[in-house]
Parts: sequence; structure tokens; C-alpha cells
Amino acid sequence: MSETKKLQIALYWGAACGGCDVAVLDTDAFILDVAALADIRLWPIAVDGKYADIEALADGELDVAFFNGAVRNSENEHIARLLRQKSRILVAFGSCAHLGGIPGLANFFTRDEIIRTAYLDNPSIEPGNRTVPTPETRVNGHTLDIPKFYQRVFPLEAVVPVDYFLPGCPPAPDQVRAAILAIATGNLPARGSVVGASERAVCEDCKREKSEKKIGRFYRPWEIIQDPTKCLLEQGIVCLGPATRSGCGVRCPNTGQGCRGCYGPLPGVVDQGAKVISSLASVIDSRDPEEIERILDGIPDFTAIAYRFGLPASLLQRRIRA
Amino acid sequence: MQSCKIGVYICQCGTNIAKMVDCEALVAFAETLPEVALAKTYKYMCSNPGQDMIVQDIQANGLDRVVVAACSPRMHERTFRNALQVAGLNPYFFEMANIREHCSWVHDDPVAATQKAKALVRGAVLRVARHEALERKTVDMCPEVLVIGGGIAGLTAALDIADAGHRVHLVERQGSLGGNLARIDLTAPFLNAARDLLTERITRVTESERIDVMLHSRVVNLDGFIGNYRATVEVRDADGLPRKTEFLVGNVIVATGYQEFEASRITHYGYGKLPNVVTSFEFELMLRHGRIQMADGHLPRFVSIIHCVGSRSQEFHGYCSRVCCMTALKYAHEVRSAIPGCHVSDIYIDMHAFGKGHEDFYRRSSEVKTLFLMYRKGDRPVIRRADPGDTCDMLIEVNEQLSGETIEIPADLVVLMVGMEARSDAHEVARLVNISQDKEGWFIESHPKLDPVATTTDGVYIAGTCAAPKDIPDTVAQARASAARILAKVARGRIEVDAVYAEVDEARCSGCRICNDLCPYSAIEFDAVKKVSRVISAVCKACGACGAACPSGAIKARHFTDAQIFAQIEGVLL
Amino acid sequence: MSFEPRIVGFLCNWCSYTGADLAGTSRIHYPPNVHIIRVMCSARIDPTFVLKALAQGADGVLVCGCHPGDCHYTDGNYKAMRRFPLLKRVLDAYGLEKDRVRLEWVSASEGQRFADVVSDMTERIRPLGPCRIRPGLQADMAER
Amino acid sequence: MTRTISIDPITRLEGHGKIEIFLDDEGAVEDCYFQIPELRGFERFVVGRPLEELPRIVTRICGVCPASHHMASAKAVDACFGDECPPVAHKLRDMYYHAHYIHSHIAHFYALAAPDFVCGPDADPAIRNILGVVAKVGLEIGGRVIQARSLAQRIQAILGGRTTHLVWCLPGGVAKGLSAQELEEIKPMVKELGAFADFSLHLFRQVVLGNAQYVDLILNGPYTLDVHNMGLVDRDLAVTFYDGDVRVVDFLGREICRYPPRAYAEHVAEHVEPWSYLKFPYLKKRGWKGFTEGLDSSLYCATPLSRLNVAERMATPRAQEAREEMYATLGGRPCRALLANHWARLVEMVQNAEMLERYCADPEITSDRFRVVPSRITGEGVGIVEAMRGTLTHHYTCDENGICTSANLIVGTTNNNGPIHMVTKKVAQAMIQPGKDPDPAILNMIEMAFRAFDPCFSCATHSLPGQMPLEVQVWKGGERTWHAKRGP
Repeated sequence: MSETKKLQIALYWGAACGGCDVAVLDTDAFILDVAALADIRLWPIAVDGKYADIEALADGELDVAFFNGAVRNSENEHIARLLRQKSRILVAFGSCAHLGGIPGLANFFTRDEIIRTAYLDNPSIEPGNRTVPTPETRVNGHTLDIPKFYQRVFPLEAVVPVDYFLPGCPPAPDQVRAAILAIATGNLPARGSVVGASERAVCEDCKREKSEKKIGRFYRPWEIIQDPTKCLLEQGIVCLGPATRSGCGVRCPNTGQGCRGCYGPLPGVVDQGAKVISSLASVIDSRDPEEIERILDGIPDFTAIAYRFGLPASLLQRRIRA
Repeated sequence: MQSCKIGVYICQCGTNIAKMVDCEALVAFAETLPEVALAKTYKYMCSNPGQDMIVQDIQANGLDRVVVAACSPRMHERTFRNALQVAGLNPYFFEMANIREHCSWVHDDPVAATQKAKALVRGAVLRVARHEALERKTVDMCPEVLVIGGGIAGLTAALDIADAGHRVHLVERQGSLGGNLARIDLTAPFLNAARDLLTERITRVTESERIDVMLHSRVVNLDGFIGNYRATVEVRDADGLPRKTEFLVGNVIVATGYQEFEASRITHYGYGKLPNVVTSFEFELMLRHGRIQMADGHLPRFVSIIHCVGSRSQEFHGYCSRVCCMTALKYAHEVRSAIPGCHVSDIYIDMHAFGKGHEDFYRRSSEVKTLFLMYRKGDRPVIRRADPGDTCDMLIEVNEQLSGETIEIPADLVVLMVGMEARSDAHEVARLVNISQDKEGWFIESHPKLDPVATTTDGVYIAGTCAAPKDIPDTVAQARASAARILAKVARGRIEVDAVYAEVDEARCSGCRICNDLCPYSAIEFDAVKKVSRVISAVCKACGACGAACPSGAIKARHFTDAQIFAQIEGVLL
Repeated sequence: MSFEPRIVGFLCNWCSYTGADLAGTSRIHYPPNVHIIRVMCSARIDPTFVLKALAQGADGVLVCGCHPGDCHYTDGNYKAMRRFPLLKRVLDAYGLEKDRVRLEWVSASEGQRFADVVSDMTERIRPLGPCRIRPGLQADMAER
Repeated sequence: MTRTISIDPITRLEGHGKIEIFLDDEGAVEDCYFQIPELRGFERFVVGRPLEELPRIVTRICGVCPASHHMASAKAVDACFGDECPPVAHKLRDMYYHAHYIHSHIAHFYALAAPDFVCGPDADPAIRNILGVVAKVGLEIGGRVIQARSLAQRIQAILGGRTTHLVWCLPGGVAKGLSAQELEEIKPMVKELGAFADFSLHLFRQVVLGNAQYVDLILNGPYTLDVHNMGLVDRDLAVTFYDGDVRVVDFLGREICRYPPRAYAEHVAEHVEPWSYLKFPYLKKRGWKGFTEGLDSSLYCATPLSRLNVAERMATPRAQEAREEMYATLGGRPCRALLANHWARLVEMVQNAEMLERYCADPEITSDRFRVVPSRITGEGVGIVEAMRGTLTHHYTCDENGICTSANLIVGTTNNNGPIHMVTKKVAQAMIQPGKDPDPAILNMIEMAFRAFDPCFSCATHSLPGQMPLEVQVWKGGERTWHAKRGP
């Protein structure tokens, strides 16, 4: 090739909220640099494109595809496979693609439970309704398809091989900027690595004062007025900061709320929630089984806190179905 | 992970393993496992030829990992690690699969047992592939020794160490040395005076320049690790006021002894209510005062000795206190000598006379017309006050086993042979020096047979009756053994500490400080400048609590890493 | 063939593993369903290990440590004691049957107790049938 | 033989939309379906969660308007906790929300709507995007747009700690207040945003109103629907966003109903079709009447224009002036021209900027009384806000421990599902004539219809607001006979 080829990139989504794309927009003027640096072949928020355009690409024609969102239905999976095929580098962009994200909380329920709540059992549903969406419907002699709603949510990696993971819900714009630059310059770590995040936990960047920990009581965040200078955990407010990669800019603890782990587990940790169990419980200040139970009662619904962003990527992945 | 060459050795343990586990099938199975270069089975892997086989295979075949499926690693892990070392391989490239204690000895279906053995071997193979070479560190060994307890065990150990030229700190709770032995008159079976045994030792100890005796004292804290313990002792001065003193020692001997069973717990012996029912220690006091008498000062005409008071019973202690039978015979002997014509009856369950000269002593005692009555365990004799017209103070009813009859005998004095039990404060001592107790409260040895004076804490030894009931020769032997063990280590000057400890990857530590308060040994320090936590490896005892708790995965429990345990989990789920 | 539960046992070296050894030296028979993994202290048992075993196909997980107050490492078993109820809450949220995961204190002298625990646990898991975690996850992939 | 035209996916709105057009034997449009293929199930999986976690979970319904969900959720949670939230907290939240509106409206107007008008509806699709707009208006203005959006984000970050997916509100108030120092930091930004809102209106007048062709398109294109309007109004019946009563006004301007949030279920119901995951809300008291227009219809729009249509006035003077200008130009209130939504958005932006100025001058805004510890749990609450893309309802119940026992959500764009479905068919019928091959311009026509709604199917279908690269396929007997697409 005689002239330097511009980077061919695509941004696309699965079951997502759009926050990841907003995070890219939040790089502000950097977007203009990206436009100069690369051909954005596909970015539905700002640039036209559709499935057929991806399909028309040669295999590996894209240098990088950023996939945000989880895999919730057959359409998400289809796009994921297509992008994998067309891209040299596939990046799981944001918590949902990385770990399943908040949509992954649906893995505590079955498909039927979700459908029932959405379409049958709720106070504003049409009286007497018994209709629920179905993958294939015959209407007036026509067939209408909608994607198959899977039993559960998958992270991107469960469906296709992923080269890099850019964590965060959403990824911090600075990290997005750095990651795109790293890719543009080929300055990348080994495949399979997490990029755009620290190798240390959120506490590293958290300015709150930390000391030895002993927790005699957990508080729900609204139950006490917290000290803005002290470690939240030491005040009994559940914070996943110690078990979560930094890189977010300590957004939640700085606001006065405990971290919920969107940047995912630290290197080598296979189950973020298990680490939260282990660390949090270890510092409970009691040796009496009944008192320990009482202290733990101070964290209702612990599981959905510990696995807020990572349930589909956890070891057990979902609630066991009968 | 680099690929490796694993040798797998299946021990038949004579027939202990082979009779339940198909060792050949296990070999064939092991050969199919990833990275296994060779698999063999042998009669006794722990034997010299067995170890040689490993050494030769390592050298000839370039093995770099070894799995031995045999007995418990608590038995022979050290043996095989040494073999690896001999062969020039890092000793931590070794893993044992426990197919004897956990398999062949506890299962009765050969098919299921073999299947389980395969799973255990697979776990070990997958694990060992992830083992890392670990280097042991050496630290200075402080030659001074702390001896806790000034009884015969403590005195003996202290003298041996002092005689070898090292300083000893001897801490005794009481105001005098000698312990329980000082309460005894003559010893069985050779009837040496206890006083003679003790006096010479106490004199030497108190006069020794190298032994610092602290009476009315107790150890209140012990920090550190082998070679480098810091002891804090609370000493009472002349006015009885406590003051604390601190000193460094390299090793500790725990020789805190026993306490006697509280006889009043067996209510129908009437101890504490019937004036002429006494314990063996009270009887010793009479002997030492030279007069065997009833509470009213009269000489007894009928003396009964009851064995196993508190011992060998379901309600109290299940074990035998070991010294009482011979002591009882000694009493019979002494009563007969002191009060000729006095009728002595000896009420026992079995007569335990297993020591040197004991059987002979028993035979001689039987010849002095002692009436032996055998009762059944759980069917204790009953003592009651005699009626006013009777010629004796009490009557004892015994269901006599040999005759099969219920016999009532008169008694003016009843001696209860109270057993030994762990001291009520043994628990505090155990925590202080970080050793374990068994369910009866006795301190647990490192190995009941092969390492009976060491404990699970390096540098802490046990001697005498704090570990279990024993007689004087055994106590003294243990005391001298622990002293010898310490002297051997002190002689080397430096001590190798285990390579298994936790370490913090500072590049991964966020300084969250979750771990800081978890270490029971305060081995974790926080660097306030770098804002990271750090493990002082020499202080770490490798429990792994911090590794499990570290939310960042920044703490690695060496030799028990996540990767190793995950591999083993995968492996055992065959 | 009848269902034989596969149970992974995590035992502390000083009490429970020694207790299991004692069951062996005492020739106390018990079912062969528990496969023991030795750790130095029950405090080393990261809840991840339990989840990992379940995800790998274990039908049950047994965690054993020294009796409270008797830890070789002073208070390691209290750490296990604190983590376990939280882990149980999580497993409950995942829908796991309670009997599949168990924490027991077994001392070095309790060979019989170890054998009893294994027998009891095996018999409680047997009627539950194989744990559905692993086949469930495999079915998820197939269902897509 | 029926022919099918498939437009799949409708990316620039949110990716996850699909239009199927069925032609009869003559080639006329027989049926047209707007399908939403995505469901995530938030209503189910927030059940069992502690209520205080909900505001920080539901933001992930939509990353484009997370603050809308956060605020609606916070208000529903407040209600479940007995509404003890102090006034300062409400002011801070409202202030945040105005900044959020500005950010969203800027993004929509400049990135999504402006390409049509600035570059022209017929411009090469490859440049019909924000970059094309920048190229046309110049880098200076382009830079100013990016900066204004960035300022709006910055104000949110200062107030609530985060922009996308904030975690700020909790039962009893907000987790952090506004310091005097932070207020001083915000003030110049607010000033610039005020100026920018005026500038945007000016640009609109210049580019759109100055072009007779565009005005004609707005007023006379196929983009009108005779359905009703829904929006929040304050006590003075002025436009409001964070809090108020819901008012529904028919397309002739007559009030159908006005109700407080807690009464929503008496007035709104949702119809389900098996061929879409997105429900179709309608006016409950009228019953489901199908996809029909007219005074009897039970369908309504909830858009910026609807908000202006249901309100009697704007809440601030400069916005009121802008509103009067708009209605005067478009032939009075209410207005049914869907493309007027773009203008309405700019009018709203003026009010947002003026409200920010008002809060900056409020001495109470830096008070530390931004949170109380709630004293009770009442068990049920409804929170309604105006999301940028329509009236947003969150309804929760909880147990005595404050654990969510049920949740019902009617999301902004969902309100417009029926109207969008209908306007799609309307456009298709206008563009596809018997005996004629489908005109490729159908893509643009449908795109513009959608863009008027700014449908956020992240919220509703859960994808992105954005470009709408369309693909039309005509099927005959299972074979594709015609294919048109808009691509990069």
C-alpha cells in the first residue's frame, strides 16, 4: 500500500442504553480528531449505516469495531457475529459488552417472568390483555418477525471472541480517548486485555481517608448523613470500590454514593461478587453467628449489589432455573 | 503457563492402599493426564528405594514436577520434598494426593475408592503443574529460650539448655519451683523420694547464672516467629506488685503441667462430705507428714483405694491418667508398712502396669495381702457412712467382677486416685503461644508419633503433662527432647523459615486497607507514603486469610494461589 | 446407576484435614463422595472457590474449619464464619438448594464427626439430584 | 401476491426498529408495521432491589436521557418514602434537569435535526451529519456547539457528580449539595448557555424560516397527525419538566384531562401487539381504538411540541416570546405539524437556560439542607417527569423494608409508539403508488418523520437516538425485487 490508510472503525451496539455512544460524544472536540484519524464506517448515532452495510464489508475490512451493549436477543448476537467477522479488532465497549451490565440483572429472572411483568401483570396494561410479543406473528396474512428474546443476557465474550475490553458504565471519556489513541497508534497490550482502566482498585484514586476496617453495622445510604472525608465502607456504607478497577474517576464515591463496580473485577479476579463477599464479610466486627446475621441484614439484596454489573459474567451467571 | 513434565507415583503402602485402590488402574489413568511424563506404582514410596526412584526419575527423565499419591501429606510431604531437593528440584514442585487416610482406609467399595483416588490424583496433577519454585529464607536464631512452667519438665529442659551455654527465662506461676511433683512423697515403682529428684534440680536452676527464674509470674504476650520471639512477662516483685518485663527468645518450651480431677464432681464418693474420703494428693500430704490418720486422728483399720476417679469414664475423661495404678500400689505398700495389720483394699477397673518395673511392682504388691476388687467401668462403687453400731467409719459396696458378687467392705479411709486433666487455664496458654488443644484440652503435638515435642508453631515445643498424662520418666524424656531439638537449631545459628507466605503485589494494591486488621500476627503493614499494604514475610504464618479477603486479588497466598486451587477444583471434579 | 453426588471439600490443614486423617487412621467408613482440597486455614477459603466448584459441576461443597476459638491461626475460622452466611445469601439469590453448601467445624480429634458430616451431607444431596448449574449454563448456550 | 418492503434497522433513531410494508396486488400499501425488536425487562429485574438503588439502576434504561429516568425514579422513591425530600433538593434536581435538557436538545438539534436543514434534505447522506453541519456553518460555530453541549454536561457533573448515569438522588434528597464555590464556577457557563439558546433560535430563523421551501415542508408535508397531546404543566399551566400535573389536550386545544402523577393508571393504559416488544399507550377512559386519528382517537403524542400545546404559556419571559413567535408563524396553538418539534425544542431550551439563571440567583441553592433522613416508608409512589422525548412515568411499590415489590414504567418515546406507527404508514402511502417502483426518497421521508419525534428507543426499545440509515426491501413471492438503502 503506497499511502497511509486511514483507520477503518465502526461503533455498534447490542442491548444497550446509548450511554456508551454518549461517552464517545463526551470526548467533545476529540471527535473531530477521530474523524481526521479514521473513517467511521458505522456509527448510528452520528453516521448512517445499517446491517447491510456491515454485511457488504470484506472479512477483516474494519480495523476496529467497538461493540457496546449486552447480548439479549438473537439480533444482538447476529450483529456481534457479523462485526467479529468483519473486524480485525473487536472491542467490548462498556460494562454491558464487558460483563453483561445492568441489563444482566435480568438473569435473576426467567424470560417468562420478564414477559409476564412487561405485558400481562402491570397496572397500566390494557384491561384483559393476554397478548405477548412473539418471534413470529401472522397478521392479515403477513408474517412479522421480531428477534428471539433469549432466556438470559450474555456478555459479548460469551458469543464471540473479544480482543479488548473497555470497561465502564459508561467508560469515562478520558479513557475512551486514550483507548482510541492507543488503537490508532497500535500501542496495545496482549489480546484479551482490559484497556482504558487501572490495574488497581478505585480506592487508589478515591480521596477519602482510609484506615483499618472493622464494620459493626451496615447502613443503607439514606439511613445516615455520611462524613464526606472518610471511606464510605468504614462508615458502613456498602462500596464496591475495593473490588473494582479504577479508571472511572471515582464518580460515585465522589458524589457520596458507594461504588457499584461498573469497571469490573481486577486482573486475575474471576468473580467480582465473590471478592466482595469475602472482603466485606472479613471485616465484620463480630464473632457471634447471630450477630453476624443481624449485621448482614443491614445490606438487603446484597447479591444484586455485588453483581450489579457483572452477573452474566460471574461464575454462576444467572439464577438457577427449574 | 509453561508446559512441564510431571511424574506421578502411586504408593501401595504395603496393602494399605492396594487392597482397596486399584493401583495399576491408577497408573494407567495418571498416564492419560495432561503433562504427565511417567506414572509408577511401588510398594512403599516413603521407603528409601521409593524415594530413590523419584530422585533417579527426576535426574534421568528431566521430571520437573512430582505427585505422590500415598498417605496424608501431614505424614510424608516433608519426606518427599526432601527427595526433590536431593534430586536438585525445588521442593515446592511437589504435591501429594491423600489416597490412604482419605480413601483406602475409609471406603469399602474398591470401584468407588479407585474412582475417588483418580479424582484426587487428577486434582494433584493439575495443581502441581501450576506450582512455583519457592525459595526459603533464613533468619537469625536468638539462642535464648523461654520455658513456661517450673515443674520437673521445665526444670529439666532449662538445665539442659543452660548447661549447653544458653540463657533461659523460666516463668513459674507459683511462688516456688517443683510443680505437681513437689506435692508427692515417694515415686513408684522404685520408691525414690520425689524431694530427692527435685531438690538437686531446683538448686542448680536457682544457682545457675544462665537461668533467670521468675516466680509469681506469667507470660502475657508472645509476638514474633521462630528465632525471633518477643515475650512479655508479668512479674510480681517483693511487694506483690506486678511489673512487666520484655525479652527476646528464639524458642519456647511450654511445660505447664496438669491439674488433678476435682473429686467432688463424682457425688456418690462423698468427697467433701465424708470426712475420711481423701484424694491421692491429700494422702500424699499425710505420707509426707509421716502419719496416715483419719479425720479424728485415729489410725484407720480399713483403707480402701479407688482407681480411675475422673479417668476412663464417659461422663468425665475418657482417657487413662497413666500414673494412678502404680501410685495406688505404692499406697497399698506404704499403708501396710506404716500400719501393720491394716486391711487394704484396692478397687480398680483394670490394672495398668505397662512401664519398666511396673509389673514386678504389681506382683509384689499383690503379695502384701492387698484385697483387689474389680469393678466395671460405669458401675462405680458406692460409699456410705457406716451405721453407728458398725466397727468402721464407712461401707463400700462393689459389684465385684471376678466373683460376680456384690461385696460390701468396711473402710475407715478411702483414697480417691484422682486423674490428671488439662489445666483450666491451658486455653489461655494455647492462644498465647499459638498452639492447638485437643478436645480434652491437652496441647497437640506436631505429630503424635514422629514429632511428639514440636507443635504446629515453629519454635514452640511442649514437654510433660501439658500434652497428655504421663509419668516422670516420660516427662523428663520429653523435656530433654525438646531441649535437644532447640539446641540443635540454635547450634546452626540461623533458621530457615517456610517459603509459604503471603505477598502483596504492590502494583495491584489500591491501599483499601481491608487486609490490615485481618492478620492475627500483625504481619501486614501499611505504607502510608506509597499507600500500599505489605506483608512481612518472616512474620506471616501463611494462613491465607488476607489472600482470600483481598478484594483486588493483589495478595497472593504462595503455594495456595487461586490458580493452584482452581486447578485442583477442576481436577477433583473428575 | 444411581446418582452419586460429587462434593468438593475444603478443609483446613490443622483441624479438619487432620480430623479427616484421623477418620482414616481410625478406619471409620464413610461415603466416597467428598473430594478433599487442603488449605492451611478456613480463612483461605475465598467464596470464589465455592462458586468455582459449583460452576465446574460440583453437586455440593463442604467447608470445614477448626471449632470457633480453636483456630491454629487464632481467629481464621471466624473469618470463614463471617463470609459463609453472606455467601449463603448469595447462593440463595442464585436459587441454589441450601443443603448443597455447608460449613462445619471439625477438630483434629473428630474423625467420627467428619465421617458423620460427610455421610449426612451425601445423603441430603442425593435426593436433590445433580446440581443444575453446569448443565443449565450449557443449555443456555445451546438455546441461543 | 403480496409484496413486503422491509426497512431494517432504523438505525438513526435507535438502531432497534424495523418497518415492514406490505403491498397489495396492485402495488398499493396494504399494511405497514413499525416494529420494536428489543426488550430488556427493567420492570421485572428492579423487583427485589432496595428502593434507593432504583434511581441508579433505571438510568441504564437510557444513556441519552439518564437524568429523566433518574429523576422520575427518585420522585417515585420519594413518594414511597413519604415525600420528605427538602425544597433545596428539589431545586437542585430541577436545576440539574434543565442543564440535562440543554445538553440533550443541543445534541438532537445540531447532530440530528440540523443536517436536514443546514445541509439540506437532499444532501449527500455521507455529509448529512454533524460533521457536515460543522463543515457548512464553519468550524467556529461548530466549536461553539460542541462547547455549549460540553458546558451543559459540565454543569451536570458539578451539580450531581456525574453526567451519564448519575447516582445523585436518594430517598430524602440528593447525595451532595452545591457549594458556593461550585456555584461561581457554574454562573459563567449558564450565561453562555443563555446566549447559546438565543443563538440557536437565531440560527433556526435564518436557516429554516428564511427558506420558504422548508416552511412549506413543515406546514404542508405529510407530517401531521390528528392525535392528542400530553405534557406536564405547572400550577400556572406553564411548561414544566421536573414536576407538575399531566395535562392532555386534544388537537383542537381542548383539555381532555388533567391529573396528578399518582392517578396515571386511571388515565393511561398500554395496548400490546404480538409483533412488537414496545407497547402502545392510549387514553384509558376512551378504550383502545386501534391506530386511528380523529377526535375519537385514544392516541396521543408526547413531544416537545405536545408540551407546548398542552401548556398555556412558558414559565419564563424570553421563552414565552419565542413561543409566541412560533405559534404566530405556524398558525396558532395547538400545532399539529410534527416537524415543528424542532422549533419547540429550541423554545424549551430558552426556558431551560432562563431557569438555570434563576437558580443561580437563588440564595437558597447553596444551602446544606439538601438531604434529610427519611422517617417512614409508605409503600407506593409514582414519579412523572417530562423526558425530552415525552412524559415519563415510574410507578413503584415496596414492602415495609423499602424493597421494591413491583415496578411499572411508561417511557417517553413509548407514548409516541402509536403515532409513529401511524405516521410511518402515512408516509409509506404517500410515497408508494400502485404501478410505480418505490421512490428511494421514501427513506428520507420516513427518516424525517421519525426525527421529529426524536424517538429514543434506548428508552423505549433501548437503543440510540441517532441517524436513521434506512433500508427498504420489496419482496415479491419471497424474492427481493427492489432494494434501496442509505449508507455511508
